[in-house]
Amino acid sequence: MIYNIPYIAVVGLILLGMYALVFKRNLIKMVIGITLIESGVNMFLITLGYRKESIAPIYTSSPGGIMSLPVPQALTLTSIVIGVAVTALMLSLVIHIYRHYGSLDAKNVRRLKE
Amino acid sequence: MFTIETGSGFWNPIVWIIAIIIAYLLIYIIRGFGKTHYKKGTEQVKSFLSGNPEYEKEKMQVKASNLYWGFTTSLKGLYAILKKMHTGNATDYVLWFVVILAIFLLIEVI
Amino acid sequence: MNIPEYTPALIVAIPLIGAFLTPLISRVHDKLRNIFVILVLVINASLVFLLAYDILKNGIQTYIFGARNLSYPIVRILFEVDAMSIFMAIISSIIVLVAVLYSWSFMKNNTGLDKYYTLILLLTAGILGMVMTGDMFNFFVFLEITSIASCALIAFWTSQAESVEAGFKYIVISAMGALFVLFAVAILYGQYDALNIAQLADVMQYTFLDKIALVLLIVALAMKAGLVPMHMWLPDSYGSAPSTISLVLVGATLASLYGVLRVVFTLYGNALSTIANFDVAVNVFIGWFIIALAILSIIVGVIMALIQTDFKRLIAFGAVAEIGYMFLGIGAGLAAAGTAYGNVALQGGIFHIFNDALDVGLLFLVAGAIYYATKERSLNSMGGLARNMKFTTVFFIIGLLAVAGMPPMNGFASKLLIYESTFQLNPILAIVAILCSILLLAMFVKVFYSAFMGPELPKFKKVKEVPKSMLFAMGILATIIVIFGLFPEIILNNIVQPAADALLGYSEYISQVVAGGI
Amino acid sequence: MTEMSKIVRTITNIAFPLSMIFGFYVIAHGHLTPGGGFQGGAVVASACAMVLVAFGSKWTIGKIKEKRLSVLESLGAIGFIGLALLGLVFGIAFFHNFLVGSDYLFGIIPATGSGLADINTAGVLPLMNFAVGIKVIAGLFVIVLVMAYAATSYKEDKK
Repeated sequence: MIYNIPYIAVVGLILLGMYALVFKRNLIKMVIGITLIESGVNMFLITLGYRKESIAPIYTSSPGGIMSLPVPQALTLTSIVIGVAVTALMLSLVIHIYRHYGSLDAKNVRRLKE
Repeated sequence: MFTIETGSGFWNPIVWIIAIIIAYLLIYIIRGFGKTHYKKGTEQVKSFLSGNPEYEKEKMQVKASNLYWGFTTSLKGLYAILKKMHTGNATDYVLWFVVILAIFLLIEVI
Repeated sequence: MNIPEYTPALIVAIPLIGAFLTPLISRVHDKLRNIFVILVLVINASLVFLLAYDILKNGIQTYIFGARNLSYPIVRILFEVDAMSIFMAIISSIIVLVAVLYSWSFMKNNTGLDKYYTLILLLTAGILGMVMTGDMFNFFVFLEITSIASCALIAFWTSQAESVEAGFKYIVISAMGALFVLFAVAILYGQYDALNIAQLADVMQYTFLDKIALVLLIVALAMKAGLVPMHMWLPDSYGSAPSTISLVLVGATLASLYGVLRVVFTLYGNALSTIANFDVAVNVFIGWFIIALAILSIIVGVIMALIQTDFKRLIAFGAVAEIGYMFLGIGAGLAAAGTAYGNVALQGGIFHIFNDALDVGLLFLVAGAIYYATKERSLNSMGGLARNMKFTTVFFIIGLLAVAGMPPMNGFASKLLIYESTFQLNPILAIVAILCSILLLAMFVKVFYSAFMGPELPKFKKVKEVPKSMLFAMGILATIIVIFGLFPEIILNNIVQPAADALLGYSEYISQVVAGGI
Repeated sequence: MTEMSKIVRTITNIAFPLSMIFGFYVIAHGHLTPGGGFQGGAVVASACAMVLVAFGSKWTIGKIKEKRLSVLESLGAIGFIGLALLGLVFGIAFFHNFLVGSDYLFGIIPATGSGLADINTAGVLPLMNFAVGIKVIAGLFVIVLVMAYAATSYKEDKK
């Protein structure tokens, strides 16, 4: 059971992110929702690479013993880097939207419809 | 080189082009039977609007949103639904994704 | 003729290097930068064509990054280019080249063009990487590169509120979609300890988790391809971006469509064809689900397009309908996998990918030309433009006939394949498809009438034909459309048929990487 | 953003060099310890962001031109891909690590297993880390700088 807690947290984070995306109308909160989903997925990747009682995969003066898998950590790093770019882009667009519309409510930001 | 087989039929653009050329020839021949006493710059050229005076040319242009008026009016109910669907709200876009994901999961997993 | 084995890597590396050299060259001279970008893309396109020639002759090419041979277990990133990948690469390299030629005059008066060209080259690298990679995680990375670059390009005219809004909607949708793709990749990785598509396909068991991963991948990628009812971002972003970007975005959308194809036919190809659920095979389920959404796309696309007044938004809804046709062909190919007409449907769907990119792309360029000449977006305030813009009118007629599937343009050839094969699957599908094709024609006739026909409006008296570079770019697309329409068999047999065979022959794809696989 | 109080500015002056050094340490030891180009670059960029917060965006944009940072970012990216291409030229494949085992820079192959680290290892990886580090420093800093400047100028426009 105790080993399932990270997976429960993953699902919880993703659901929370989806909740923020679907039900929150503030654009900043939508950005937060995306980052929540992202952290959920990253956590899932990290959890996949962990083995019981393993140490970080660094050879430099390591105490020995089994190491956790480094590949998911590399994947997570890549995903974090991409996430930074996406978040920065979204926030700068939010700044522009606020300039044009004077509001951050998704209900008001819909000149394009029908 | 030109023919594609579809399994139950075929398509050849050259045959089609020959048919079009023949059709245009026929049209040209039929046009030759037409009346020849057409004169430019007389009353003949003016359009007939049940005796009403003709508007300026710019006002005669039917605007794009008035085209297919009959079609859009008869499908008013459908358009009301579709317009309601396209809210333009970013959260609704995500909602549609979640809905389709849920439906597909149900179909696929069960 | 032998081409170097590292050509696949160069095809992605050259646009990347070009992208980062562009800001430096831009400081020297503006014209030099434009020439440089065009040169980079021409070199890249010729490499793509050389690689295509090689692949169609000698079969699948793999390229391993960082080493000569694969060591097991596979941790290296590799590119695996088969006929389908190179088919998509040809489409996107043509599209991007045309878009850049068109930008020369179209974007001339804008500032920040160094960033514009950098982003276009990045987008090219992303699209080409997406279609050529043989690694699921790498696919995700290129997907994100594509979405970030295209989002920044959609919002390029930041002074217009609509562009920024469309950019935000696009990035929300694509960031979320990409994260779900990553989630699915993680599920697959957790089960099979592999990221390589071929290796994953070899060991795929189709367990419960695999089903979830399949659903996540298909739905997320279908959303990025613009399938109804997840299409709403598409008219927004196509309609508000600069015309050249709309054209390149068509390529990005089609790359996502390629993702769906790759996942269904290659990654899950082995699993779907061997495992039957109840008494109906699983691929029939998925095929019919895709068909249902595709029919919905076609109907909603044309019906919504009929009432649009914004020129580019109208074309964008037309593009939604076109995407529906492609998915119809693909879904029919999946639902009737193994039969003769199933193969024809798949061929039709794949052929239509190329035709859609050309036709819709040409229409977007025409819309851009009208915007350039008149600064008008709304169809309501246009009229009589044919008098002053003769070439543009001709190009619009060609695009109109092609997109509506009128013979003898290229759109007809692919649509005929789809009609005839879906008729054998279920006649109703073919009837709906043909009816909607007529509506498509009707809606573009409306555009033709209201924009080009009618009396000359006084405010357009001084309108001139667009500059030569824009006409040249439109001319390229129009020429390809006419050639494809006149010689459909050559295209079908030489490019489309190998692509369809590559999709169906998943075992060959797998055996390239996994020695002794199925 | 406007200038903050003198206390904040003084502390920033003290903390800025330290965090810069730490960031460069993380970049330089990317092939030995956790971290690398991106992480170290993020540390350095956050140090720069601290200066931005303490001294205000107008002062900072007067000191550092946004265009220079863009050029730096391009150089970092070109360095990364250029190193990958050199792998093709000198080695056998794109991204091939051609420096490992050679007598030049970073060429030593360390013994397998746990032990003390040697910085003169790992071939092109440290060089790539430097390239990525430059790109990330410039990229992240330019994002923060432009955002802060845009927000400030918007406020002034409204006034």
